[in-house]
Amino acid sequence: MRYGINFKGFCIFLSFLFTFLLFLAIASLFLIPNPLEVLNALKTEEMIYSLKLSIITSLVSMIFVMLLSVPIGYALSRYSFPGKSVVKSILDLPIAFPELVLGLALLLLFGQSFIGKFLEDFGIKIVFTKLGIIVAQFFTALPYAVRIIYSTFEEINPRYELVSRSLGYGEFETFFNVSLPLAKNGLFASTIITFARCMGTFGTVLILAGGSYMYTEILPITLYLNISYGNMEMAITSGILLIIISFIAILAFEKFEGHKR
Amino acid sequence: MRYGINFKGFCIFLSFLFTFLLFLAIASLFLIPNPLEVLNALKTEEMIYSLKLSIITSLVSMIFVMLLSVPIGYALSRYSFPGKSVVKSILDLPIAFPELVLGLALLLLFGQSFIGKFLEDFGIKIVFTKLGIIVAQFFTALPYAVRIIYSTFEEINPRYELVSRSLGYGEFETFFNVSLPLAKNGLFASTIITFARCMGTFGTVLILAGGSYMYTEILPITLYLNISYGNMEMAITSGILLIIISFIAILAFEKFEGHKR
Amino acid sequence: NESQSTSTKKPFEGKTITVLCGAGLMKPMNELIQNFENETGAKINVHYGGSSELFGVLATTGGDIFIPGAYKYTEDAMKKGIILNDTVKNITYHIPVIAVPEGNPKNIRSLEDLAKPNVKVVMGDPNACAIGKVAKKILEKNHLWENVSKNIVVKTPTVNQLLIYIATDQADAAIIWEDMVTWAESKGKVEVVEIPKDKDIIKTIPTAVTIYAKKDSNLEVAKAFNDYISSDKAKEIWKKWGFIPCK
Amino acid sequence: MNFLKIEDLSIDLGEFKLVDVNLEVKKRDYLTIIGPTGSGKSILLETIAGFYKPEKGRIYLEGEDITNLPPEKRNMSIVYQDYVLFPHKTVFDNIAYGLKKKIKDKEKIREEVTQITEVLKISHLLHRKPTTLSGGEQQRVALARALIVKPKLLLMDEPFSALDIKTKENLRKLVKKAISEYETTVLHVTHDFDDVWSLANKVVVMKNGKILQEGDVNEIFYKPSINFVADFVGTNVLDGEVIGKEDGLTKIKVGNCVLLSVDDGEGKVRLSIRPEDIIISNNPIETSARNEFRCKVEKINRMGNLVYLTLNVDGIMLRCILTPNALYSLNIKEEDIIYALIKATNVRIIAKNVEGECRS
Amino acid sequence: MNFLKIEDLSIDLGEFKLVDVNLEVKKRDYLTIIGPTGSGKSILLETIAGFYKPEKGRIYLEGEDITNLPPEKRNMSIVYQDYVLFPHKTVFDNIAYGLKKKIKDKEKIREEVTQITEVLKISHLLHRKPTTLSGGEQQRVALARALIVKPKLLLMDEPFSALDIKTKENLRKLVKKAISEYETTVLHVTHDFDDVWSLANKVVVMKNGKILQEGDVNEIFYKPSINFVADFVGTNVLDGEVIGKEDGLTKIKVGNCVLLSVDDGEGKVRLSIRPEDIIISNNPIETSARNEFRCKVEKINRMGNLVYLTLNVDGIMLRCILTPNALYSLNIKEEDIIYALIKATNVRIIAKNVEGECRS
Ligand SMILES: Nc1ncnc2c1ncn2[C@@H]1O[C@H](COP(=O)(O)OP(=O)(O)OP(=O)(O)O)[C@@H](O)[C@H]1O
Ligand SMILES: Nc1ncnc2c1ncn2[C@@H]1O[C@H](COP(=O)(O)OP(=O)(O)OP(=O)(O)O)[C@@H](O)[C@H]1O
Ligand code: MOO
Ligand SMILES: [Mg+2]
Ligand SMILES: [Mg+2]
Repeated sequence: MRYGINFKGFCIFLSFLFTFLLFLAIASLFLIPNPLEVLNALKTEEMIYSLKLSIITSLVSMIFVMLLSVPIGYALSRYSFPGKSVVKSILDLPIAFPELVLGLALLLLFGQSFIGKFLEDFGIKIVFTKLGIIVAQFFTALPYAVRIIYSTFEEINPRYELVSRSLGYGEFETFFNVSLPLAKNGLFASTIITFARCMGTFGTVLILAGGSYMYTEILPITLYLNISYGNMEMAITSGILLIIISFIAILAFEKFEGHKR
Repeated sequence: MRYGINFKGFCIFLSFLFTFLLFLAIASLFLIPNPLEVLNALKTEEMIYSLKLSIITSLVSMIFVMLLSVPIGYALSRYSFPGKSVVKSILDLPIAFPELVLGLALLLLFGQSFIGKFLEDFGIKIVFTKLGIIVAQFFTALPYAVRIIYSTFEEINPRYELVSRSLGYGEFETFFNVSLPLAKNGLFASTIITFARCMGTFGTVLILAGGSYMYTEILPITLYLNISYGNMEMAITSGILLIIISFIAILAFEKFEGHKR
Repeated sequence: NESQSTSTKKPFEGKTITVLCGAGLMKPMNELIQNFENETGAKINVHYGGSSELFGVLATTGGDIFIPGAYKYTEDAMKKGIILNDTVKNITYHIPVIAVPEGNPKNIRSLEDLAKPNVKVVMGDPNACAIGKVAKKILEKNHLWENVSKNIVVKTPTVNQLLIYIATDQADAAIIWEDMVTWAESKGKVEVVEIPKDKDIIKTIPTAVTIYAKKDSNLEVAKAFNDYISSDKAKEIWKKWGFIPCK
Repeated sequence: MNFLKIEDLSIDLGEFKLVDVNLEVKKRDYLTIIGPTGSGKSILLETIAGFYKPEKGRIYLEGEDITNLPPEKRNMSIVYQDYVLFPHKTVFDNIAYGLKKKIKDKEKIREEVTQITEVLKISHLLHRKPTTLSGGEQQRVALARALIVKPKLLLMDEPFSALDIKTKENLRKLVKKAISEYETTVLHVTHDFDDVWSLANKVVVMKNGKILQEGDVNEIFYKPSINFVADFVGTNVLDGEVIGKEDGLTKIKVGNCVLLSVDDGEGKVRLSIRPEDIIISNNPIETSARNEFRCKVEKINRMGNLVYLTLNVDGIMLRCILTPNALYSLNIKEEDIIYALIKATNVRIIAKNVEGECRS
Repeated sequence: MNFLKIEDLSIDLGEFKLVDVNLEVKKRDYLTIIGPTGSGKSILLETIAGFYKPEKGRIYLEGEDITNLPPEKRNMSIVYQDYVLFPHKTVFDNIAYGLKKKIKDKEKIREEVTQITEVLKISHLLHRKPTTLSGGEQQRVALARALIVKPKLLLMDEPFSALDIKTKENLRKLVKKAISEYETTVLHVTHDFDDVWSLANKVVVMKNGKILQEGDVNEIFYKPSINFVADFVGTNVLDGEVIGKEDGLTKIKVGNCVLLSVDDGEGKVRLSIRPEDIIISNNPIETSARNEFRCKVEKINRMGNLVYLTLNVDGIMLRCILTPNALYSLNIKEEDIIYALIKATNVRIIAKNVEGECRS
């Protein structure tokens, strides 16, 4: 009995310890600025612009990431095709990139390359534009989502899918009606990670979208810009805003997840 | 039938499309520098130092992350305690931080705060040291690992654990013998993500450990420092090195995972 | 006191100070630090970074010596009262030049050429980084700001981006610090177009001791280091790495 | 002292409740738990094993209160209805799992596993992973895993349901041998009355989370205490009234007939007569069987290797079981008139002072 | 034309192989598949449903080659041994799932679900998630899900194994009714011979991935073609030699006895006699049954509501089944001498020209 309680206690203790450390670290950010100035900073046009742009681009990127990582994760888990483990490794790879490198790689891909030129002919400009923010966030977050969703699908017994198909549903419908809902936990995890990752993407966006004041300015860039301006209040405020928004979003997700079970 | 093939084809097509795009992006990085100079850059003392330090710190951080995220993920999934969804949200939160912000927060926590002083009294210095690299990587990667492992444990039927316990194994032993091996897929996913994330951590390390030449210099920092004084060859070389090492590590993991099933 | 009682023992043995230094100064700074350590026995922790990152670190948790990429940051820090004002010293000149991609496809020869149609110019954000502010002033001084503005495709918060964009052909020209492009130029990634002295605005890179040195009782070492890197002896090293030391 | 004692055990799972379960089991008892599907049998087992924490009530094992003891201290093994084999371990490791905790000698473990798997005929599967096994194979592996540790109390939830008759019979023999050898006490949930007849000395009938009746096998099958149990175990239930005594036997009037029973009773009573205890003949016979009735064969149903007759005794319907050979030698067809004989010892009074139906 | 035709079907799963399975099923056939555990019954069903791709062989449904058709085009429902209910859907949605694909009218769907769940007695569970259901409840939900779409071919893998006898009987009736109403053809894997007797018109016996025998119910149980099947279905198997004819019946010498059979044969033959077809009497009787033997009761085993006698007929051992009532009225004890009667129609020649044992 003692043994058991100790293990449980140990695990919960660790959870609280790290939550506490993180909380302290985050809280100390909140203590730097003067609350009044934070309020003022919040009201600036720049901050409002940046906040809006951050949320919108993150949501859009999140949607695209989820739309794409689900079929990719499914294909990697259910079908076998030559070169699969290389494909999996390449898809995982950008996780290991400092954002600067990923940004650079995307810049080369969508900049003056044939792909970039091709897209530009269709009026699609990625480099130094808002679209670039989304592309940057998308490529930064996609690998995480794919990896998580892949390993979730691996856990699902294919017999569920067979039953659905023998009841008349095609592969595609079965995927929607059965595989996807069964992957719920993994989808939640990857949605949370994707959204959070998109909110926090900095270096990739900076290189690909440029980081222009009040144009491609998302919260992490506001933060950096304001540090550069020597405007610490404003910088920390955008950091705090980022934290609060993310916290609310994540908490909402977590509550929603808790509800569904 | 056609329908089925289309869905399968569609999923596989998407996988290949994105693999191809990423591959192109990565490949174009390889085309920037002159191969001879890459070789020369590889042989410099700085590059070798940075490479070694990157691999060592990433491995150490990965081990610590896994050691901690497993009990934390387990506690979050198996036990209920007050404030659980807040704890979960706080643990997810750093994913949303630009590395710069996380670095600042950790700097505040381990720098001049009472915790920093307390640790320093024991001779443990984190700020601007190699230990700082590990701490930075650890806090950057931990949230991903916790989230993935948590959602993996959620999928495991607790009856397996009961059977193990009724066969005489305590909670702790059951965890090792049953819960952990059953969580294999999720553990793989989080190990890969953790290692890759540690390899790529830049901003957090830069702020907490400082980008000291040949001291706290890991590959992303080599890259940054060299761009800063215009040495593109050396910068890209460290990027390429980072990519190659990560690719080999991930491929090895993937192969190993494939083997185990 | 003790450290001076034995002549063989180096004066600052066992002391450690932290230097926050612009990443662009890395090469000469590494050499200088090595020399200083050998002479004095002090241990120098150097933390390279972009000027604004360094400023952020300094403002939140400190550091003993502050050497940003441009005087502006030292000025900001002085306003915050975290610099010992009497220790501020200029080390080297910081010279803006025009950088163009390899082969100079748009044939940029002068500042005026930046205003030609179809030239894509990337600029530092005048509010965000020192090079941006200087570039704007140079253009204003030459009455080109309005016309060049139309050609600016992006204003970047960091100077590194300018180099990256030029080196990867994303833009046709940028105004950037000369010392940043020496390496890239020698590798044929970019070409440099000098700005005539009369049209240019030359800046300086300063060093200063911070109030944190006082707090950590590292003042003595910090001051010694501060003096050392701006000394005549150090100037040779700065020159060696392509910088032009201040008189 | 009772080996296992359950006192007022209650559990609330929202839609379903276990209500005030009381149970006493002696050492070496073999208790089968029967009841319709969804009656709470599995939940009762899992609660005893320590999976659910009861809201109320206590569980004692050998006099010790184990209500709050963790599962690993209870010395019980559980065989699950859906096997719950460890998918990441080979069959060998699944079976050896519990043993490895107790003894360290690898040779000894291998020996014991080899022994039990040979008896269960699964020794050719030892290197396989459970996911590739057939239903019956998995069930035997689960059984081996539970038996090998020689638990004090063995909890089995329909352990033979996925097996063919031959294997089932063999396993019954094996379990019987094993438990008598190791002095194991067994709680066995089953839907197969053959399990009850061939293994159990005690039976518990559950419905809707309650224990309806508890007793030895004959009690349950011959003297079901309420209609539901009677119906469930398939006996004939008749309502009648005691009208006197005759030679020490109780005289009971049912409809227009009079039945004699060895059981005592008075007033309105309810009777149970098992269908396999009704003896059929073509002509009236003088025997020691005191109850003899002339009746009409209403219906003949062939079911497997048995024949079910529905007999009409002056308006009272009785179910009766025969083998095809008996049917043949009696040469009975539907609508025939035959004679049914019921021994007074087989007419059991299962309820006294009955008012109307006592459906549970 | 055959409704379902399987030709030379082979599958290799490494450790296990299905080898050259040939099977023909007519429309409205009810085929039960029996065989020891691990014989490949479930895999055969899953292959027909389209889960495994065969290595060799073809499957035809109504003349059309469906070997490469995806499962959703096959018009079959499968009821799994371990239910495989969708854990994320309520019971209602699980059942309505297949229907929703076919009809859009919500009212109609609700009606049909209500109807089938009332019959299956699971209408109180409609709003629940399957994870909280008992084994039997899950099984009925799985059954409802498969039945409601009225498939052309219904594949059931031990669909009643987790049910109590009462529920099982009710479900058999229901399935019988449903299939005759919808003209469904059924393949039903079972371990319960009662399923075979009460539902099937055809039986297939499998072992080690091969089909050993196929035929109608009586053929399998009365004329098992090889010893394994005989043993598996529990019949008596005797080896003898034809010594001539008498009144159109074949005279067979078994040991020291002579048996008469309606079947033709010559030379060495093997006979099957079902234990429930042996008629017992205390005294020799003159009947139409031409085989009468004096024998000794070696052993009496009570098993459930049946009694198994082992009879010694001049050294030949015969198993015989009685009900307790018959045992009582005959008043038989072990070691008694009795008379066994076997009709010539119940002595079946199951193999001709036998040399030694033909163990499969
Ligand atoms: N977690 C739960 N929440 C709500 N109801 C539950 C839960 N688990 C089980 N039940 C319900 O409790 C009842 C009893 O379940 P249990 O599994 O004990 O039945 P059982 O007697 O074993 O039946 P079977 O013979 O079919 O296995 C069932 O009606 C089931 O639906
Ligand atoms: N993926 C697989 N790889 C190897 N062997 C397998 C695989 N799946 C099943 N088997 C083996 O095939 C054999 C037949 O399995 P199947 O499930 O068809 O048996 P079954 O006849 O249904 O038995 P039961 O009556 O016990 O359910 C078993 O011995 C099983 O171990
Ligand atoms: O030297 Mo800086 O890097 O101007 O910002
Ligand atoms: Mg149950
Ligand atoms: Mg099976």
